[in-house]
Amino acid sequence: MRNIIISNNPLVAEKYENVFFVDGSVEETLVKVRDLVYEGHELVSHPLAASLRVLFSPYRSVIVANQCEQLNFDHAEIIEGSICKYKKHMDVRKADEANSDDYKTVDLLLLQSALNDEKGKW
Amino acid sequence: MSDKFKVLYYVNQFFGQIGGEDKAGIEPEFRKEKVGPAIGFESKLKSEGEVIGTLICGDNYFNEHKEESLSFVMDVIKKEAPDIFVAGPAFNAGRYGVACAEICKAVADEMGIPVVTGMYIENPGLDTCRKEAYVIETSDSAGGMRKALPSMAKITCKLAKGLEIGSPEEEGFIARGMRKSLIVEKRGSLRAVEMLLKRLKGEEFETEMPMPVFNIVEPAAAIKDLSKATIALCTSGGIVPAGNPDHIQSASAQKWGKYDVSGRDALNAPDFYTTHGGYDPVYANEIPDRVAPLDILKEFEKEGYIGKVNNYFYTTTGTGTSVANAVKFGTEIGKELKEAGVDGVILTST
Amino acid sequence: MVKEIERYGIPIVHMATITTISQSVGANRIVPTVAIPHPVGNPTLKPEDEKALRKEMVKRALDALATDITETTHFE
Amino acid sequence: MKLEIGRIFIKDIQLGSETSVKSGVLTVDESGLIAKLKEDERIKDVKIDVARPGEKVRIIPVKDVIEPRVKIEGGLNGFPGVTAKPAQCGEGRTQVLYGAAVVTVGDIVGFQEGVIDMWGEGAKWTPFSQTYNLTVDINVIDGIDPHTHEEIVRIAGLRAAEFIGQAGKDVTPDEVLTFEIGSVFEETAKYPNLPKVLYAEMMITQGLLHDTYIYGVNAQTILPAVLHPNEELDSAVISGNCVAACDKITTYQHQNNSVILDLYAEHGKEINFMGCIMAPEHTTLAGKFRVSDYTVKLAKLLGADAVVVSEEGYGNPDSDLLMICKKCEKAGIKTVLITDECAGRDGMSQPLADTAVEAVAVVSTGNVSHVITVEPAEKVIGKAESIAVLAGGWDGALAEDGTFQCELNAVIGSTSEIGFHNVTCRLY
Repeated sequence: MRNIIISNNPLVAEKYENVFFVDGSVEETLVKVRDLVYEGHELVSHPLAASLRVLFSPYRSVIVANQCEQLNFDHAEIIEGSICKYKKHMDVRKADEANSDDYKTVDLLLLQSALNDEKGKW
Repeated sequence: MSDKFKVLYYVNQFFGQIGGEDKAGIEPEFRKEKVGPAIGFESKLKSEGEVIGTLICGDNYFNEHKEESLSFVMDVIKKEAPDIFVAGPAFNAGRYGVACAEICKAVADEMGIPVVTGMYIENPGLDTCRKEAYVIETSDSAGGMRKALPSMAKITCKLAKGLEIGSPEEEGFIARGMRKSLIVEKRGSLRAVEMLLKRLKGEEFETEMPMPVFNIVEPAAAIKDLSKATIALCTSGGIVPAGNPDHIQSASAQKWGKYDVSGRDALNAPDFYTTHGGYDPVYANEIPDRVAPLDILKEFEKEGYIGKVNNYFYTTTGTGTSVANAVKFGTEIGKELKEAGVDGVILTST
Repeated sequence: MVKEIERYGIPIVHMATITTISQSVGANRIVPTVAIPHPVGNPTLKPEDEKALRKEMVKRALDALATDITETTHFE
Repeated sequence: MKLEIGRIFIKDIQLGSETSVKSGVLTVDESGLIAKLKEDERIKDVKIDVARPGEKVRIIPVKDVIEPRVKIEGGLNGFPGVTAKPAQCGEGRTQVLYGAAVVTVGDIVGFQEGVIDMWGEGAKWTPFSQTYNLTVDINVIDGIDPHTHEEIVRIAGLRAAEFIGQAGKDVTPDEVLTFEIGSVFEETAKYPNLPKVLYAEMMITQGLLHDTYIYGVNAQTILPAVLHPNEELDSAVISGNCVAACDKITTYQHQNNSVILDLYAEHGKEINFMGCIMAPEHTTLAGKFRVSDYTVKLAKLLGADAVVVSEEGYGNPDSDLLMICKKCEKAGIKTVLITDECAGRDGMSQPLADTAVEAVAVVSTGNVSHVITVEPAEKVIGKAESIAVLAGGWDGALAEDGTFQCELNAVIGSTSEIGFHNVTCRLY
């Protein structure tokens, strides 16, 4: 298996096998991703989404490479920067629980799209 | 009752017309009248506001008894309930500037009213209050009073009446570091094309988002003779004594710790471990010297390669620690190291 | 933290794995290290080799402190 | 390529029984439009309404904004590759109902926000408070998956714009704009001494609610492609993303891309505007590397001296923007970037998490976290519940009288990174 999905989204954990499930917040998920990057796993997908509304999502899935290589500094900076950016937006914001099912679905669909995008390419 | 807004004014012993350096030790006092620059200041308010009183304190007294002075000042402000607070201008006077800055910051934080002061750009008090106060930029000496007061009065009127404050250039204050969103005449794409044309012609252009400049510190001079030098060990890798007695946070650290290692040969487990939340702690917990190499430094000390390892070892966690805290820690730790006569520092990060 | 300590005129050497970050926080003397979880160690080596490695790195750091520089320098 | 845009100035919209423009008043045949849209059997229900500048009306959640147009000469009417057969865009004559916009409203997921206020404080921050908006609120039948739902609403908006655009077919325009740029060789021969400039337009291309289409092709699947600027001005590019309210490029903004228009204005005077590179924003890092390399390669191949780069979205696209910037600058190609920023609610934070020393010329289109306070509306078009999502962002955001605070990121087009609006940030 080439990839591991780090996710706190139960829908993702149900659907895929190569998931490291984080029973916690998006921030904890990103911190787990950071730990793996520090251990030498490369990021496959970017830790953040491309829109602000989805940045407010209580669910997030990030793909990292399964194999452990030398620490990739660029990736370490990307994940550190992402955590900073995430915290900056979420510090005072309330979690949008009312729409959590929709957030789960969108996170899953965006993840699928990333996996498709990645398929058959290096 | 008048409908004028109420200003409370702060000056030091000199501008409070009590005396010069010899009077710098006087305790804070409050007078229900206008003293010194407050008089000129009020005349510039165009009868829209009035100065209801002047606080005066000696510069030395303030800096040596900060808490007492601040509490006196705050009590007066609470009682008098001004709409706005004005201090200085302090020009380039260091102690006066620090007093104005500390008071402005405290008033803004606790009372939530607007605060205005004036300083020379290099006044050491500036950084304390530039975010909280509107600091009018002044010349470096009291000769600039005539220019400073109208600007201070103008911005005071605007703040008191809740009017929109113009740009730092228009109002003459020192930029507070705030990114203000505003609507301008030209749309973004047109500004981009104009910037492009200037860049292509080699003309000067101004980016709308300056990249952060990391203000560089000149490298300190090298140690002349290692064998006589005292070397201190610091780490942001969160190595702490067993039990983490000072409760150093695993991430977003709020404090640092220092531990006497004069009697140790190494930071060996299980006496030490890492509290850092940002990396896999297994390796550090096995041998904490992998993060903070006290073992080797002590060997070099024995061998005479270095003079001495500093008695204290300093530690905090790097993860998610805000820049402001990192600066604070560095300043505090650096001060101790300086006082301890340390000649060089090894900082390890994870 | 690095800058603030150096501002007191005390030379400081930063031993860090992500040297780009080290540089961006203003370190002038930088010694690149092994890996984030064990900057001055390597658990895959035999204990005596690991210690030799650490000693070599710390020596490099000390020598960096004894070297006059005018700009950010990596001691590798 | 030569394109004429005939602008018919619209001064009001009325609902009626025919679709026409008379003395600047656009009348829309309401039942005819509904019937047209309901030809798609998956659409259960359509509500048409009008929102005019100054009215105390709030539209929420906005999915897309489209300019109604009709092609009267050259090419095919509609949106080739989507609502019409594939055809070349960018030539002939297109008539535009200038000042009117079709605004699709439709919640595909519950957390959409995207607000347009037609009056007061809110109106200042969106360019679409200045257009006469025909709102099309679409409900789909049960059991439709989110992807299909998004597609239905996207295409219904385009069809509505096409339907209404017909009103301009035989009207003499108030103004005719001509856009003409020949081949790069012709233009370079004409203007040998002018600097060659390209526009790299980044597009969100990451899956549901995060897609962009060129001639109907999902841009996630393309390598960066060169477009003649006229193609985009003539409806070749369509937005399929609807959750990045403040900085997404709506279809209307593609049709009127302000960077293209402002570069066009300097073509032959100060610059030689050679075209647009459409750069997809991938979510994978490999994709980001590939696209940035490819974009810079195209710029080098065309001999560009400078590139204007605009971003779409916020978060992972910031990486693409800086990658393109760094690689261009390294290749000796000067860049100007357009992006929004997050300086926190009080504006006191460092605006960027990603930084690059190469990014020396950046236009800021505003702080996405800037807080504005808006009054309650007299009329809400769309889904009133979405206001709760918008107003419930943090404690104390909603006051008792219904006034609430929201961040600019909820307002359509407020911090448009193609510089469509007039917002910026300054150091105070």
